[in-house]
Amino acid sequence: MTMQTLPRRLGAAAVTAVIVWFLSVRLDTFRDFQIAQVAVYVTAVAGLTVLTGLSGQISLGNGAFMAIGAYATALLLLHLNWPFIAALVASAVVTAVAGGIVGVAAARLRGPYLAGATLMLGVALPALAFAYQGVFGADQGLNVTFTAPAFLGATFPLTRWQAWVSTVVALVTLVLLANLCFSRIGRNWRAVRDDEVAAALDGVNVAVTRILAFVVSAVCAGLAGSLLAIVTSLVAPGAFTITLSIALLTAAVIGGLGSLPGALWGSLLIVLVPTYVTDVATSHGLSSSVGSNIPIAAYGAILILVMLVFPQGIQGGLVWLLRLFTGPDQKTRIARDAPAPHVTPPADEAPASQHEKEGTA
Amino acid sequence: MSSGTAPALAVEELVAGYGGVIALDRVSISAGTAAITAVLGANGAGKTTLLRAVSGMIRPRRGRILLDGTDQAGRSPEQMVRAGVAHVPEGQGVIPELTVEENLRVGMMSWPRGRSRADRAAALDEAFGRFPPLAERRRKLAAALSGGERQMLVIARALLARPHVLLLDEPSLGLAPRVMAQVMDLVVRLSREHGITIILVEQNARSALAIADHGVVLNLGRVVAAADAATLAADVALRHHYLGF
Amino acid sequence: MVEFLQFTLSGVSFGMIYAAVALSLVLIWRGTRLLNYAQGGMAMITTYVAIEVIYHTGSYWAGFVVALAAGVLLGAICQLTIIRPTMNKPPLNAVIVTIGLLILLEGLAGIFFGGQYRSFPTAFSQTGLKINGTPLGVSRFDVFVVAAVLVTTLVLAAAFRYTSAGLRMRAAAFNATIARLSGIRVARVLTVGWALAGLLGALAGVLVTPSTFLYPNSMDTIFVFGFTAAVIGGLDSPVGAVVGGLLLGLALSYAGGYLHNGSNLVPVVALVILVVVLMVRPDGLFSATQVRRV
Amino acid sequence: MKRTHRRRWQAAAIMTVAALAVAACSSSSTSSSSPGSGSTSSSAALTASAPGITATTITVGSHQPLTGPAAPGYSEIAPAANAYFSYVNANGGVFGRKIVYKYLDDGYDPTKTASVVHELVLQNNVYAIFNGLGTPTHLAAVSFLNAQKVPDVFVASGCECWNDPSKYPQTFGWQLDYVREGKILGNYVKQHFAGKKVAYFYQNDEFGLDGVKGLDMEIPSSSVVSRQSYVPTNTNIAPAVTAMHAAGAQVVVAFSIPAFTALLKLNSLKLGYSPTLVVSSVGSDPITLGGLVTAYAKQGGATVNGNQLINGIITDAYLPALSTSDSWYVLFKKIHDQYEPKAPLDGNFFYGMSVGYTFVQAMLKAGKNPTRADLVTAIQGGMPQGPAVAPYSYSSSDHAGITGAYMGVIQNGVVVQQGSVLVTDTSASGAITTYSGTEQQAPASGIPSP
Repeated sequence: MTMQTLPRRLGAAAVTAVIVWFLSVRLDTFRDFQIAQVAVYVTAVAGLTVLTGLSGQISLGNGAFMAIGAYATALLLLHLNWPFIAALVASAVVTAVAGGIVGVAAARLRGPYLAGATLMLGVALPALAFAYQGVFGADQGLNVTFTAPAFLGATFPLTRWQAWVSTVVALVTLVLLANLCFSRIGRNWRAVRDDEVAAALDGVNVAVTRILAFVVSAVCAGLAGSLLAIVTSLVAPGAFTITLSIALLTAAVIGGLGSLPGALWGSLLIVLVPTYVTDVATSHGLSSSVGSNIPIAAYGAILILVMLVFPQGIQGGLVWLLRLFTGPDQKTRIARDAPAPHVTPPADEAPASQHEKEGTA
Repeated sequence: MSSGTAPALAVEELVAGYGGVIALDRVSISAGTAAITAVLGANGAGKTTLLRAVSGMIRPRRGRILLDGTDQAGRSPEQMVRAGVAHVPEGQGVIPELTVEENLRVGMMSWPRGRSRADRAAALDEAFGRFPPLAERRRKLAAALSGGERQMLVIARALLARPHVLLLDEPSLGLAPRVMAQVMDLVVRLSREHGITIILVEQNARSALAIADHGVVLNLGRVVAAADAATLAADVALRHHYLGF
Repeated sequence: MVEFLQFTLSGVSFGMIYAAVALSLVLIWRGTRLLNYAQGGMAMITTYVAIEVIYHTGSYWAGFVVALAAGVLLGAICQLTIIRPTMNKPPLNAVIVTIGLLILLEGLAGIFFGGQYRSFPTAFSQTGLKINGTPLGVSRFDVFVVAAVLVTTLVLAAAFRYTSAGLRMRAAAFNATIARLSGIRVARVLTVGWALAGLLGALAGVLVTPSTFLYPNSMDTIFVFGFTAAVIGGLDSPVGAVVGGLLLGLALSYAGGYLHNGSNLVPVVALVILVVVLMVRPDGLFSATQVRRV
Repeated sequence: MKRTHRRRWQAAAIMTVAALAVAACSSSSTSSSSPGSGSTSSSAALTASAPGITATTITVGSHQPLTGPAAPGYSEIAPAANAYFSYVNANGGVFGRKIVYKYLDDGYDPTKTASVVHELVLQNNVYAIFNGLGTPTHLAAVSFLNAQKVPDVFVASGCECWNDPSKYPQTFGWQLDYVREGKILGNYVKQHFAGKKVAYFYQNDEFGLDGVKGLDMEIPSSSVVSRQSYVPTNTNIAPAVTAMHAAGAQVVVAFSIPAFTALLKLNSLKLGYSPTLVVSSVGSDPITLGGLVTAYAKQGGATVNGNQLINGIITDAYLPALSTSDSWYVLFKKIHDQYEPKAPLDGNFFYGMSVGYTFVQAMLKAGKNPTRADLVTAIQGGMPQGPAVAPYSYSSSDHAGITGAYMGVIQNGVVVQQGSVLVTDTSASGAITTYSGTEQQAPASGIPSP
């Protein structure tokens, strides 16, 4: 089935690519920059939504993988003058290794223990940039020079080129992830997420499956970090604080956990909402301490509201709307894509599993 | 409490389920005061759902749950236990992280605030008097108890709520035959000596009917038979068809 | 040698702060199987309340008490308004809601109290104690910090173990179904749990702020280390929270003091400790899982 | 199943369009909501001399840490500069044009900095980026600004990296850079505490490291017994202070922000440790510092006020002291009370006003209808000395800024000048010389003359 649907996904990707190309040419160069940013986040968030949504492992430290990818790219461009594409691939490999290591450690951990470990990873890793200033340049980080190819002409806006490159990488990543999710591996992820014991009895190697999920999400984060390096032209620890890791998880859940389109909605939210609210706030002549904090408060409030109004995230909400027109067959995939809610049984009506079985038998 | 005529517990036209699934379809049952009513049926027949609906663990969609003649449908478990219905769920009934005594104290949480320490202490002693094996282990974690002792503990805790109606879900599950016999004796004593109305859900229809006054057979959420225990036990066709013995 | 003593004492003083935060997380985790990422933010808000009270009344203790009360109130309100609705939704929703709450609180603090550093007075002298001439590197106030956290912990522990309310909370935490069938109003118990956690968080806030100053993000790092301490100790174990807090406080103090360029490596050291502990015991040092598996 | 997939991907594609359309819409709304830019983007080419300049307005942008861990202290600088601009606007403006100062929050996160600077330049069409704050943050913007040929003036950071005319022709530093500052402080220590044991306490970033670089140029390494760095996110500096104490340091030179200067004081208090403190101007603002340590003082046994705890701290300053006898202080206080009365009138506020004044100076020098290039040329042509006590270094080959400072001692909440103003360069060999010129008086009008 994967083989048959692959062309469709490629088609969809191509369509999206054309749309982005059209927008990037039509809209002003700042929008190009925002497209590039969205593409960067989509790449990272898609990886995380697979890790957390499908394999059921939470990570509050994927910003660290972005940092690894970004520094790898910066060092390769800086010292070895590699072409970006080569550096991109190399960064993916490096982060894959890092993801493997973390995955092995993570494979035994659950829920908040995994969250705590990954959170600390996200806090600790940037500190290394200070500990080894010679290599990583402390807080000043490493400068990355990235220019549009000559054949596009001298006047070609760099931001548009950044938007194109990032979008292509993001789309390729999404297509590959989509195939992965609906391949045997993806099914194993869901099986492990829903019931490890049952999965193991079905002959799924639980540990390997979970580690693989970490590797995949790490690679995505690494690619995103690599893109971020060329989009911001600087790789510095200040860009990879825990705030970033939390923003990634937030985007994944808000967008709709386990859903790739959801990754897009989440990324659009974290890129556009702050800019938009800031402009509104500042344009109303509020004192700067008030005006600058309104976007923060608003962002927090939005997170809470979306979670209470759309338990399945934005994608869940959209699919629910879609179902009003296209019949119930969409329901199944929300059920499939959403993580199993049984991890935290609600304190009130919490049927022990055997009761549930009898109830639904 | 109730005049012998009105049933202690009557369920009328009860409909309940989970999500899209209907697990109980217009079920009606009436249990006489101080009688043992066995609820029988294959796995998935809706037995446990019936108990969960009566104890308020799930909210019925339709129908009435009459306790001494007053409708209690839609009440929360916290309210039902105060109304005199104690539910001993199947399986993990004990809280292993708590000591035996603490498990029993939990049984008195439904008591009105007013009751004195002395009353509670007395109730505890009574429980330990009834179940000496528990008394020996009162300060041990419940995790340390054997299967039979756990079943005792759970029933003892339920009794501390001073119920009029006791809902027992598979009390004999996974117990050695000898222990199982003890549990069944206990159930009988509870009804005969303490006048507690008992709803007994059992896979093991034979032993259940042996001690029950009355029996109800569920299949796929519907009542397919309701009669004296003896009559049911004698009905060969029914036994083969629904009870598999 | 003297240095070692000084590192140890200041490590203990900070460790107790981490312990207090860790305890507040454990309280909520045991009750709701939810990790409250807003704990630090809530503590930050209650500390601002304390500062306002202190600067208006001039009394430290007035501020102290009001802060704890505010913590109780804030905890209960948050649980009732935004946490309870998430209880029957996918577990990560609750997590994101607490993260959203954290961001919201930090934004509100910036709006209402401004972004500047605020200094926080102390109950006792900050000048260092000496034992026959040797400075210990800690002040009377540090002693108060340790004492306050210890006393609060012991009181809570006793309440959990010996009072009927404590039994209710434990029963609800370990098996909500049985608790409800036994007539315990679990929903109410959970609110109480959040209120107590709010109190502990507020305590940590007022105790740590004199050594960090107050600003909207001032509790972020404290929360991260408190969280780490809770995970090290095992989220089900109050004892673990305290031990984890002390362990982390000491380790970070020694690391900062003895490692070359140690201040950079403090988070790395914390990570190493965390990983080592979790590799040996995936549910923390004092996990209750042994009992559970029986 | 397959149908589901097709529908999913069609849905995804459709939704992408929708989403990006939303982005496009919010674009129009944002630009119209930002003052000035709405009109400029359409009419700039016709009437105005440069992007961001209309017949009536000059729009300049900046990135500032208004929220997040770096906000305390720094978030007041932009409002201060803005207060000065409001004063200028109310008094005739710059050749009749009003300055519109649009400063956006970057939370001290380089990624956000890149984002807001792109927004300011590409969407709000600012004429220049002014006083962008922070070294790592501004580094994420500097190459973009120079590529776009946008004047990047008076960066709020003492990194010598801004002084690189060949690489960053558009970029100008302003404040005394940390290396020069380190040299001046080091020179003082060398002269006054010869033979004493010295310890360094510095923030572990470019600010601290450059400062130490300067110190090492002057202080013989033999006399440095301990070098302790701190990370701003970790307030437990007890280990560092204990180490300096144990090393027997009699003089502690601190390149720290005010909060950590205060924590240094607190932890010394706990150790009964009282070295001579030499603190860089960044971390020694008496108003801020006094406010922070008051809390310790209150409970410090004696009923002293904060100022007594910070009395005797040796520091340097490149801006005049905040004393009523100083003409700049009088001017800036007047403006403060009129336009930003709620803000604390401390060193940061004074800094914002001063750099704002310098920008107005530069705009006036750039001419009636300046292009972007004109501003750069004007500054490279050399700037008249402003509030700063030392002259600017600006030339076509030097974009550094203020070149010197005076040493002083904090007494009763004011920095009391010791000796004359010293100027130097950033090279190890460069001598530290006395500046013969005198401090400029603030113009009566409060506005620099063209």
